[in-house]
Amino acid sequence: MTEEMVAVFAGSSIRLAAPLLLAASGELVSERAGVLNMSVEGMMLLGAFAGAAGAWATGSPLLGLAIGVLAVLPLAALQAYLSITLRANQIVTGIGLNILVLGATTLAYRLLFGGRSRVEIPGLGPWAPPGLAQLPLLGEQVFRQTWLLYLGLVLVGLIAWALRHTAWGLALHAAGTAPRAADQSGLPVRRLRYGAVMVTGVMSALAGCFLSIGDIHTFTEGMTKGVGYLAIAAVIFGNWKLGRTLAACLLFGAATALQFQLPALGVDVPSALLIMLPYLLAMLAVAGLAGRQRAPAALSVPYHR
Amino acid sequence: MRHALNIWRAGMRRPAIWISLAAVLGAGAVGLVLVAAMGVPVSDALAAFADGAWGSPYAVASSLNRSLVLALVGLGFITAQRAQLTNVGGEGQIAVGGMAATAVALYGHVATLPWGLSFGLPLLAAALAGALWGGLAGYLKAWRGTNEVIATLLLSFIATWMVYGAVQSEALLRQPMTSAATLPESLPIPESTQIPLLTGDYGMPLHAGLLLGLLLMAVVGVVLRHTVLGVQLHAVGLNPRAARRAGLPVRRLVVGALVAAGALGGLAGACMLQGEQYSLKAGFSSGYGFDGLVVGLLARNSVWGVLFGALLFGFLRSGGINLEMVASVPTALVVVIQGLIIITLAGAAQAMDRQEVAR
Amino acid sequence: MSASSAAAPPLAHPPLLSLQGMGKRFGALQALDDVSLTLAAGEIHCLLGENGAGKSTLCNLIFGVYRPDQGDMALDGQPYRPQGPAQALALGVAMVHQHFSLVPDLSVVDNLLLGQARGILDRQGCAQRISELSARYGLALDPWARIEDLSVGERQRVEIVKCLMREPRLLVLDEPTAVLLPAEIASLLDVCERVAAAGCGVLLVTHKLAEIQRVAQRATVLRGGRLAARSEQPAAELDQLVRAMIARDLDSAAGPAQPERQPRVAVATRRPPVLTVDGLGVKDAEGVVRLDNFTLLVEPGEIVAVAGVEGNGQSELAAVLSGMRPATSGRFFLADQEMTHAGPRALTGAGVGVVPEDRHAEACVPALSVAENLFIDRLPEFRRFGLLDRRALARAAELLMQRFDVRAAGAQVAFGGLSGGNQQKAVMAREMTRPGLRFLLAANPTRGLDVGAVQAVYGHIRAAAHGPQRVGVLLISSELDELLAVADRVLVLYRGRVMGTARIPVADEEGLAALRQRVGQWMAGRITEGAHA
Amino acid sequence: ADPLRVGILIPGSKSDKGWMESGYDGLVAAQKAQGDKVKVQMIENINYADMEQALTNLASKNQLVIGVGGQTQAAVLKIAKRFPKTRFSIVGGNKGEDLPNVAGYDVKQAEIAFVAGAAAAMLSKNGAVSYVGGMEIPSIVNAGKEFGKGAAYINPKIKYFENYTGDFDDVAKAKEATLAAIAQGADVHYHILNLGLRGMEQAAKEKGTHIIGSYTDRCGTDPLYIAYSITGVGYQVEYAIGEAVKGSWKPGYKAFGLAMGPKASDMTICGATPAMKTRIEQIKKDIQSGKIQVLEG
Ligand SMILES: Nc1ncnc2c1ncn2[C@@H]1O[C@H](COP(=O)(O)OP(=O)(O)OP(=O)(O)O)[C@@H](O)[C@H]1O
Ligand SMILES: Nc1ncnc2c1ncn2[C@@H]1O[C@H](COP(=O)(O)OP(=O)(O)OP(=O)(O)O)[C@@H](O)[C@H]1O
Ligand SMILES: [Mg+2]
Ligand SMILES: [Mg+2]
Repeated sequence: MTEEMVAVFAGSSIRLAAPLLLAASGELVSERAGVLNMSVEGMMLLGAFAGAAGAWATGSPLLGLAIGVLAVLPLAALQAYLSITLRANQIVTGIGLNILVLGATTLAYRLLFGGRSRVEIPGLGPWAPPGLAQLPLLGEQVFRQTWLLYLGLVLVGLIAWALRHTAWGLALHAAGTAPRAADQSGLPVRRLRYGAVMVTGVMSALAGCFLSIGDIHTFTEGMTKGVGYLAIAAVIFGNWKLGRTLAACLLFGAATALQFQLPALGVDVPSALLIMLPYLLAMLAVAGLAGRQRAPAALSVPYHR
Repeated sequence: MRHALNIWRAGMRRPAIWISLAAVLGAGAVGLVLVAAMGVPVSDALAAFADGAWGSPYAVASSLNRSLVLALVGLGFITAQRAQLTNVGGEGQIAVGGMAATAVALYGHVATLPWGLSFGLPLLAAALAGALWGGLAGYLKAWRGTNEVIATLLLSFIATWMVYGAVQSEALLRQPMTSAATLPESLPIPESTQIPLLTGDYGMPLHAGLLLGLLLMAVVGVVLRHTVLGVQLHAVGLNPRAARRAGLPVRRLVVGALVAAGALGGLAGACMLQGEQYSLKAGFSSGYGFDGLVVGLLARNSVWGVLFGALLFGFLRSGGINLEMVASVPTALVVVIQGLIIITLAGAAQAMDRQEVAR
Repeated sequence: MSASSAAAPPLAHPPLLSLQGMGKRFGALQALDDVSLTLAAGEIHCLLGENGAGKSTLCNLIFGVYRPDQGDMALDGQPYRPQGPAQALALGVAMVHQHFSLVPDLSVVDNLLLGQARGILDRQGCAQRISELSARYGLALDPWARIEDLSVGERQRVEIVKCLMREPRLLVLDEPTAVLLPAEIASLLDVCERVAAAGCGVLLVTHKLAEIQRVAQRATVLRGGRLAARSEQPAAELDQLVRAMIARDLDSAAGPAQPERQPRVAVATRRPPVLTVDGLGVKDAEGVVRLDNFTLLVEPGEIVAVAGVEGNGQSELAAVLSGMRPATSGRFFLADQEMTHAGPRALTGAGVGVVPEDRHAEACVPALSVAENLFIDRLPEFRRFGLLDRRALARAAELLMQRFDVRAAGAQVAFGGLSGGNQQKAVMAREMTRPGLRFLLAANPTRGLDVGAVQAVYGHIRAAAHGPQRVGVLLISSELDELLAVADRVLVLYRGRVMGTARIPVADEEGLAALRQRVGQWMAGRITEGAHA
Repeated sequence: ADPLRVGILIPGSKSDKGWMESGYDGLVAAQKAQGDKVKVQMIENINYADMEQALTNLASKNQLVIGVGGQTQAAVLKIAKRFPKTRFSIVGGNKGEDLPNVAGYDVKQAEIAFVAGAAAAMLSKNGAVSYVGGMEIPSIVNAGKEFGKGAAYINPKIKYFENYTGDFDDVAKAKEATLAAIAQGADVHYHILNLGLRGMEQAAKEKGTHIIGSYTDRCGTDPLYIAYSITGVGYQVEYAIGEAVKGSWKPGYKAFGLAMGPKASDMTICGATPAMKTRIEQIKKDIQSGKIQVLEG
């Protein structure tokens, strides 16, 4: 394996991990608050679609990104309303919303782009942090990425800090592990959970936009293809800790990237095996390596006084 | 019989049924509005839908066969759910079930066996394979504390790619390569290993798996509601520590619940393969495991719920196919309606529960 | 003393809190009905009543957890209708709940910051305040300890400090002393008095008459959700209060429940012990020794008490003997059969009954019915044609509920809806009626029970031990008085070690007093002569 | 006369920018050409489990049923027996069971892939080319193999990389697969992808490499594409409908490919030098004459 290949592998892993990472850290926030958002998948898809449609309609990828995020907020609010106020089963509503979004974006895509399948969608540009950009090999292959990736990293860092050092983070934790105690300490449990779901919405929208206007500058029907579910897997795998969740995302990204490196190296492995590699690794990890998982005690339990 | 009638009457008094009906009709109405917005006459759309869903003996049979698969997966889901285990692995259980059924039907020398063993043994193999797949998640849950949602989900992805791999290799299930163009599929299974058609006529290809499905539905219903095992599963799910303290075999029950769910999923796979498709292809499970999961979720722990949900989704999809063909309404619309039904039912669930408790 | 539900007598200045005609219904159950009460600033007001009388419900109405169906509340003369705890807290009302309301996997500091802090957390500053408050009220606390790792008593302290940090005008305490040791109780009552002296109103729910005697300035008694009595000088009217509470006379008059002692039935032939514990040891995940070389014989019909400050190895002992946790060393036998590695199922099958310490987590499935909970491990007995015969189950459950005085709307209601005390009684009922019961392990079986129920429970225990079954009993409790009253032998655990054991003298007041002295010393970790009998 | 009733099943999305869309384009072209003479029912996005039912619905209401893609073959063969009066055409069909009412049109993607490989080798500056396929089904795998052989035919020392993403429509994977090949030096890419092609485009755009397009000649519309291989999926749809309207529809296996002329199969290098053109034409002839042997599919 040449050095260049290693660099490409690293770059590829990061790119494949990026949408997972954005979505997973968003999902982590709401799971920590006790809401299991199976709808990350749908939120990502809607974000991807609205971002692409917005960028196409306005000609500006930045506006597209803003539109993508704005479009997901009502969906997140709906998820929150269903699972927090109506106390609906969170897995059901999540899957229902995913199905709804899949149908709706497909229909809308046909309406908007139906006859123009070769339309160009403006995308976000790449950027490399000064300094790092000059590194040989790595500068080009690893650090030159859509700037959204860097924004995402900053946001993830911010989330990590807020979870640990702010009253909001503490309140969120309480809402997820001991909502009754939180309530009796005068915290607005439901409002906290609403807020957490909205954060998930924003992060998932960013993840979706990363897929559509960030990485490949196009939208395709149902393009998330289970990335949202994998993000949830990463959260569980990460044992509801941000650092480990990020590591899980990178692992999934690397396992997927390996699928393209091995054939390029001339290693002959059945491609079915290569394609299932990320899932296989994840399975092995949750089965043993990751140890016993300890979910927030009130995860997916609606709170009612 | 009188008993059944009483259950039915009690059921009809439940507001849950009316709320569900309203949700379905409401979602359907939204769908029709969308149809109208697309410029398609509503009556045409309705006619096309009805024709596709139940317009001919063939349509009815196809819808019912599909409902059967969804019902089996849904049954598995509520079985595990009784122990508070969320089995999202239906798709993978179908996949391994299909592989096992194919393997036994083609290479298990069962084709000439008498008394229905020729198709019964592959069915059994599928159930065992599904049970193994579900049990794996159960084992991990009971002994290693692995979250079953993620385990079953990952096992689903793995199993579907296993099918992909199995039909790629002649050493596994691929048919012999007679030319470079031989498709990556298994050989068609022998006729005697196919599940017999109830009518004996391909014009109405309703197969005998339906009877098995109804039987299993009754069994699961009774076990979950009216047996010691049902209460024990429930207790284990609600408070595993207390259940262990009380001396219940917690781990065995956890594994057992997922084994049963997996077996039902495996049977669903066998029904798809031996009842309809007759040869194994990559992607043969077609997302039915996930649809069945939704049926199970919406059933809210009731076998009747599974029955109605499976019928609803089975006929909905059949109608949707025709809707697009005849009235040029994209099938995506049916997907939207499906999503709306799920969301409204889920949203109304709390209200339904309240009503039931207040009774 | 008045027993009417008419408006309370007017006070000199407007009361801090006044409740008028409060009512609350849960489904078919009228938990509270037309209850009125006033409480002045600086007053300590005791709220009494049997298990399920509605005390917690009333407290929860005041704290905004529930909304009343009827009635008006006023705080400082202003109408008071809290929409939730948040609003109650904002108006200066704080509450310590009967069941803990802390976040177990957070540190003490974080729990105290919860709901109080804004923006960026100042953990150091908070730790500082904790030290100040601890010093002021004599409530020692390690700010950085995790709640999970604290003993029940320490947790209760955290709850109280959490309330005090908010400097409330009205402090509601729902059975705060149920889990405390005598010394801790004394310091808690001191805190109450100090807080009250500073002008705060205190509403104290308790079952312990000694506490009423010590601190109560006024008292209100509930029975079946209705106002049963009110007293302006409760210390002097304890008898009447108790009578109002249970609407019948108690055998012994005032003072803590004193189950009468019966001389032990002489054992003609020494029978082999039911339980033999040989050098049992438990280390926790960090390798700290929690239980060290524990050795014990329990004879048939013998009641052995394990005393000690909570957190000195009792829970580990109970967990090992009930099969919930493996011992790291040593062995134990049931009669001749080694049970060291048996799971809970094997043990219950062999005739071991267990009343666990944490009954919410280990003893019940709240969402299942009372009947199902009562027979959770014996359901196969109710099998008919392979199906569960729910009618027979309910009948059996109702009989059992009657025998053990479990009060509920029926055998089919959810276990979780029972009041704390009735849940405890139900667990007792199940464990004591296990077929082939040979050995009973009971941890704090009377915690949270009203005086009448406490007697009943000890009656049952004694009947099991001294009756034909001759059950051996290991009784773990921190209620020293009760232990001495009911047990034949007492041993004291301190830091996982047996500090001493002694036979409890019968009908010898002086000897008992001396023993109490000695046990108290053992509990505090002081070795006196006569250890290791 | 009554219009000819045609039912068409597109298993994937009709706007997938690839095979399915190409088939759909053919349908649109046929409708335009035939006007009132045909009446069309179409259904898309059908998975295996629903395929039989969709085909049965189409077969019971139409005189000609077209399945776009080899994945419809098994189901078509099954249904065709029950509807002996309906004609069935499989676009991308292979040799197999012969039924009196089923026609299989072999698009011969492998054939043109060989030519594309040759073109790629001529166009590559680094001496390295790559191929990304979706599913590992014979037509796709064989095309990959032939692409590699075609490249080696021109330049025996050429480096060739191939990858199968398992999914014609996964954009991100197609992009990463292409990037991995680029890192190995590949500068001309060929593919059989649908929606996934967008990922390949993105990778090529970022790294300044080039793509050989498929299905339709669009030279001059996008500098990213330096050549196009034409696979007449749409042409075959048109052909089936045209034959049926004329009344000359015939059952049986029919190889399309180069033998059926440039509408069925062709190779265009955008801005090709005369030398290149001659070379390509020569290769096409050699394939047709059997001098160069290519795989089926
Ligand atoms: N935290 C725990 N949760 C669940 N099981 C535990 C735990 N810790 C230990 N165990 C193990 O559980 C095992 C089973 O206990 P138990 O006797 O209740 O089950 P059982 O009835 O024997 O069930 P099975 O037949 O499935 O083992 C014991 O061997 C014990 O070591
Ligand atoms: N959330 C609830 N749902 C249904 N019933 C309830 C609920 N809370 C309390 N009850 C019922 O209301 C009655 C009063 O309960 P409450 O908890 O106020 O009793 P308590 O006086 O605090 O008893 P204890 O001394 O046992 O704690 C009981 O019969 C109890 O079963
Ligand atoms: Mg109480
Ligand atoms: Mg065991």
